[in-house]
Amino acid sequence: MSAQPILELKNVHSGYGSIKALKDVSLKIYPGEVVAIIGANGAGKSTTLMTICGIVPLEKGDIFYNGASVKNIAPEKLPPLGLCQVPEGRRIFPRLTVEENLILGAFYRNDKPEIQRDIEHVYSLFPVLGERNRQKGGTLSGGEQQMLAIGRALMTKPKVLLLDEPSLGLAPIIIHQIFDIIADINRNQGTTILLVEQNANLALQAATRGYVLETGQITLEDKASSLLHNPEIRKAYLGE
Amino acid sequence: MSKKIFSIMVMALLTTLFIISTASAESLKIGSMSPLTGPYASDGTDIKNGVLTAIEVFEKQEGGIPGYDKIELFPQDDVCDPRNAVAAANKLINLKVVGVIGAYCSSCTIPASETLDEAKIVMITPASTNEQVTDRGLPYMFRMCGRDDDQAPAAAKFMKESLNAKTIFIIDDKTTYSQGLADGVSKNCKALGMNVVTHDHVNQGDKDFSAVLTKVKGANPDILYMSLQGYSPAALMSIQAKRMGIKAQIVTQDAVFQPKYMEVAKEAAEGVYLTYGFTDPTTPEYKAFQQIYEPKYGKIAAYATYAYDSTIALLKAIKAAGSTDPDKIKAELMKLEFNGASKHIKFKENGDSGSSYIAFKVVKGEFVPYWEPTNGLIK
Amino acid sequence: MDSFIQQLINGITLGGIYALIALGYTMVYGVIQLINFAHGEFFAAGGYVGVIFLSFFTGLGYMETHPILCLTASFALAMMYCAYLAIGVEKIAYKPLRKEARLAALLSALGVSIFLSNGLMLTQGVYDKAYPSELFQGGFSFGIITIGYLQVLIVCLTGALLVALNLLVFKTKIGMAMRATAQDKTMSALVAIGSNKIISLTFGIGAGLAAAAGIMVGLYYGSVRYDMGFLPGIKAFSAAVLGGIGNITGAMLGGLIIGMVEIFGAGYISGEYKDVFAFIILIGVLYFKPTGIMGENIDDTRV
Amino acid sequence: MIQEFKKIWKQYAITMLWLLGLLWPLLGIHPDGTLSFKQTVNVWSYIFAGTFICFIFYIINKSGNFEFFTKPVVNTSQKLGDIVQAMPSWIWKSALLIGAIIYPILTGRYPTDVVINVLLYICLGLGLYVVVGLAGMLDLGHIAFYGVGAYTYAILNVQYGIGFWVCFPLAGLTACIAGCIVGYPTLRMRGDYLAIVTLGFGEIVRIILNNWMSLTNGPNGILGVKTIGILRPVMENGLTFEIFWVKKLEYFYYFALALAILTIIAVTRINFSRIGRALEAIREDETAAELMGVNTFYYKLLAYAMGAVFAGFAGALFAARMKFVSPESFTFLESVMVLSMVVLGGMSSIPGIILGVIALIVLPEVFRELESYRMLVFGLTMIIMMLFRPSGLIAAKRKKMMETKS
Repeated sequence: MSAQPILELKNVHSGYGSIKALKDVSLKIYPGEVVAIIGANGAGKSTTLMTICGIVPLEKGDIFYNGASVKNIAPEKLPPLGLCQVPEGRRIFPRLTVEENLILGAFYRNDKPEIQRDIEHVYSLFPVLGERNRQKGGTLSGGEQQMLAIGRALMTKPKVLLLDEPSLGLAPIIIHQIFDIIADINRNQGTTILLVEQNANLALQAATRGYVLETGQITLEDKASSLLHNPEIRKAYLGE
Repeated sequence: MSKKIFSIMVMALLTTLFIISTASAESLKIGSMSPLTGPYASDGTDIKNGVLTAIEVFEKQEGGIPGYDKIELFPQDDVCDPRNAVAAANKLINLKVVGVIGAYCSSCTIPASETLDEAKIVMITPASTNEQVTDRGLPYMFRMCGRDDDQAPAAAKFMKESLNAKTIFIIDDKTTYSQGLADGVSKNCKALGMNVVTHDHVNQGDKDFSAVLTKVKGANPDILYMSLQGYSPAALMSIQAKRMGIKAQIVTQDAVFQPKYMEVAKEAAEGVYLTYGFTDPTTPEYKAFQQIYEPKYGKIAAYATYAYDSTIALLKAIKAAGSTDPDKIKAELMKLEFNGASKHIKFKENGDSGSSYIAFKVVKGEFVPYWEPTNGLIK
Repeated sequence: MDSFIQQLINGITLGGIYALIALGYTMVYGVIQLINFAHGEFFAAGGYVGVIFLSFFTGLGYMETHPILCLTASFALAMMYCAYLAIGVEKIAYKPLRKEARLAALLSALGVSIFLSNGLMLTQGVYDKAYPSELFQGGFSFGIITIGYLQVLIVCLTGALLVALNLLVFKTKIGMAMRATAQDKTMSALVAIGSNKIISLTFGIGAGLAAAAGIMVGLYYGSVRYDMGFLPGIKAFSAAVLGGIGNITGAMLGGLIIGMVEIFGAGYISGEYKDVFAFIILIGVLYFKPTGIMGENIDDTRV
Repeated sequence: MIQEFKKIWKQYAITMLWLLGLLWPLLGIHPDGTLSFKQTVNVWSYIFAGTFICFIFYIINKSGNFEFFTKPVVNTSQKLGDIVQAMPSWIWKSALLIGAIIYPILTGRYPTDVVINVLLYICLGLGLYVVVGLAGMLDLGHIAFYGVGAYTYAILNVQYGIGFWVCFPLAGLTACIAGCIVGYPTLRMRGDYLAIVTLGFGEIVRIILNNWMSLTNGPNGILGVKTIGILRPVMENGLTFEIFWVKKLEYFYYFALALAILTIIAVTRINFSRIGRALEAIREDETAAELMGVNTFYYKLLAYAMGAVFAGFAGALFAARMKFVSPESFTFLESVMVLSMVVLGGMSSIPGIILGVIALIVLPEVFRELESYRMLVFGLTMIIMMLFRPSGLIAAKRKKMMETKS
């Protein structure tokens, strides 16, 4: 592992007004890793991602991306830097077509031929999107929407991809498909992935390292494989 | 927490209300009420300016009123809304004004005068022409302008005798003033044997009159009688009528007597007739008014003159009465007889001051006296 | 029959004016779901700035030598002015309230509307301002039917703007970004769309359209007035809702329908009740199609 | 101090420059083809001076330099507040009530008149609160019910000579019927579609009032409406009753006060009743409410009807007090003002709405001295109030309603 983390959270505090969702969270993510954050409902997993992207305001602490602080950078300036999130619940634009959703992923880019190539690439990853490229996003099924959301994020050419609950509400077979593609993205394109999941088993199998988040605090940090075999984790999150 | 904020804010606001309602100064206070904001702000401002000019002229010519350093005006905005008018009236009562000039809209004058009557304050309206203003028999209500039922017969007579009209198309814009006048004209025209083709309505605030003007064009009457409140819709309608190629002569009324009408309507205003109380611009009274008014506020409009005369009448009466007792002021007002800027002023028993409606014609961007009821054409 | 055709022309013109205002209204609504009461005031401000520049050019004497150029310049300047005004207003009065309850912004918009119309009254005087230009005053005459050049111009301009806006919104990346911002501002930020910029842009375009409408109205009716924005504002709002609020073609359609209904109502039934007919049509349409004529049936993002 | 507030200073500077750019075309370009700057700079410098002073005060206050002054004030008000809080609510309420009762005696005619307006608008505002605040239906035509109530009394009184106490419930009834008529077709609509339809209904009512000459006397309005008459016992030659006309403003004030208090009590009861909860459920999620067995159709109609009844009562009192009704009192702008009162008050607390009503009725009166600048300042105040207290003067405890879904 290289010494310089690509993304680092230092003693991050954040929340929604009087509700403190994160208390002193520190994370380090190194290039090329797949890092999983697991935790129960309301532990602050999604807030962590939203804080990284600047949507939820940072109250204390700092966030470094590629060694530079991104504390005061507007959310919309982050994707051009290579930091992109697939938020919980997909949030594709329901009244835009599949293709328009993808084009918007490349909103900050001006290289038309390259964008076209990337769209083709997404279609090759998710052939079903190619078939439905003129359909409105809102009419897709859950799995297709998840694929579209990932595809759209890929259009930003991310160096670090933040994935929030990609398995939420999907059929097991689709989940596997999606996790295969996530692994593929990590392996073939060298994209660093930060994965937030409730499905700890799945997440830890896909990840190299893992963090456990409980009520806004990191309680455990280890190699994914060790976490997977940690009896406490197995008890708390894997239902044993 | 909320209780605390609540009580404090309530107290603060209501106390402010109390404080602002008490004023103190050793001056003679008179009030004016007219719409200073909202759609009729232009006419309302004319009224206010007229009153201010009158005070200035009166102080200069007659040296003010004995016992007071100066005459102070409290102009109130009524937005042409009855609720605001009554609030303004009550405020003026609290300020202990001696008399009130206003209001503009008849629908404000009527409820405001009821309120002012309770406090026995003299009110002279320079602009509300509705019959009900004085017909209710309120003792302290006076009127400087004419009445709808004076103007309507004059207009009908003019159309019959001078323009030889046989058919007439009436349009009003559904305000107390415009509709009352239009109804009167319609009745009088029928009585004189003219044919009222249609009496149609538009709405207050409309800009587009093409639908009704198309009807006018189809009906091809001799006269198009526009009864619209204010010069602004009248200018719009004149322009559109001209554009549509309507041949009918346009006749309109005193609300349009505002030089801005010609400025906006330009050549569409040429040849338009309107009825308005006869004003002799050569009298010294008018000149005194003009000298002060025009450099400050621009060209004189209809209601400014009436507001001026109303104020002069009120101030003369107060001076003659030598006190602020309303009954004495009233008595003096009834006795008063003088030449105002607009006309010879003598109040009748019901508070009206009579009127001398004549017809004007727009010639080269000026209102030119054209016809009068007794002698016909004015040379 | 002749008068029917004349009324039809009148209706199309009036509808065109409403549509022109409604286009801007619906664009702003489409992006931030704000009933922008101040839109009517942008329209009035456009009319005023138009007359200011036209008189200025007349005063300089350019109007006689280059009338078309002056008119175009006035249009451009007024549109820029209103865009400038609207962007500033948005930043001051709407942006801080974006995260608050929707009605808070509505109230702020009402305050802006009152403020602007009174500001116009105070700076421009309480009297109507006449348009100096005699441009396009003539018209075609067929028997007793007359069609003014300005009527043709209004309809053409509305049509052209409709096409241009549709192209902008549906064919360009900016348009896509606008639609995306309308649907989900957080997600838009996550794909690098600066929603503040997009919203400013939308306000600018919307107010520019309003300014164009203001000048057209000034030219057509011959004068402008400080309170001219209020009624057309309500009518344009009705038109936008009738067509399916947020939908550009719908706004156009709604404007035309309301204009037609008013003219035919006034022409054939009764002048004083013409607004009643317009509103009854509006209520009737919404009763059977609660999201307007062209509105989409996805209303979960609204209210 | 300057460093700390660098951002605010910058924003302020930009705003002032923007304003200068805004003013110049309006004031500096003349029809004779000349350009000038003097007037623009003059006007601008007045505005600048005014805002600058306010701004300095704002900054000083924010940076805590006023603490020597504000702290004791805040402290005492805090203490006062604590005392108030500690007192049982009946003391607090009766204090307010006593204040309300002696208000006309302490003050003059004009404050009493304005407070009568406030009381009538409290009824209107609380009626609208049931529709907007509780049920979450945006209503832009509420003033129509006020108009219906006022005209009901005026017509019945002037044409048929029926007294106030008979007409008063009838005014509520007709307004209620009007509410149902408006409510019925609009129940399928949501959000802004609903808003425009209620706006339409409001305008239709106004236009009908303005045009139905034979019934409403059109724009002339109805004159000679009798005020409230009460039977007063007279002790001369035995016990007889005579009719006493409530002509004096001070007496009338108490009727308005009584109606306002009744409305406050009624709306409070609704607020915490089954109906209130059902309406709130509809506001939060109509579909979910329906699935939970709330008859949304019935409750929404009920909300309209109740809102309308209060407005109708207020209308009857308005007619009795003005002794005159005309359509000018029931314009769209009035509807918007009533809605503004509810929104400004925080949309879901009754004291808040009362405060909103007081603010929006009293402020234009306070600004009366400004003559033509009155509405300009009023508009500005509205914006500023919203910017500083975006969730209303008294923010609701549950402020989830009507939020934009992010």
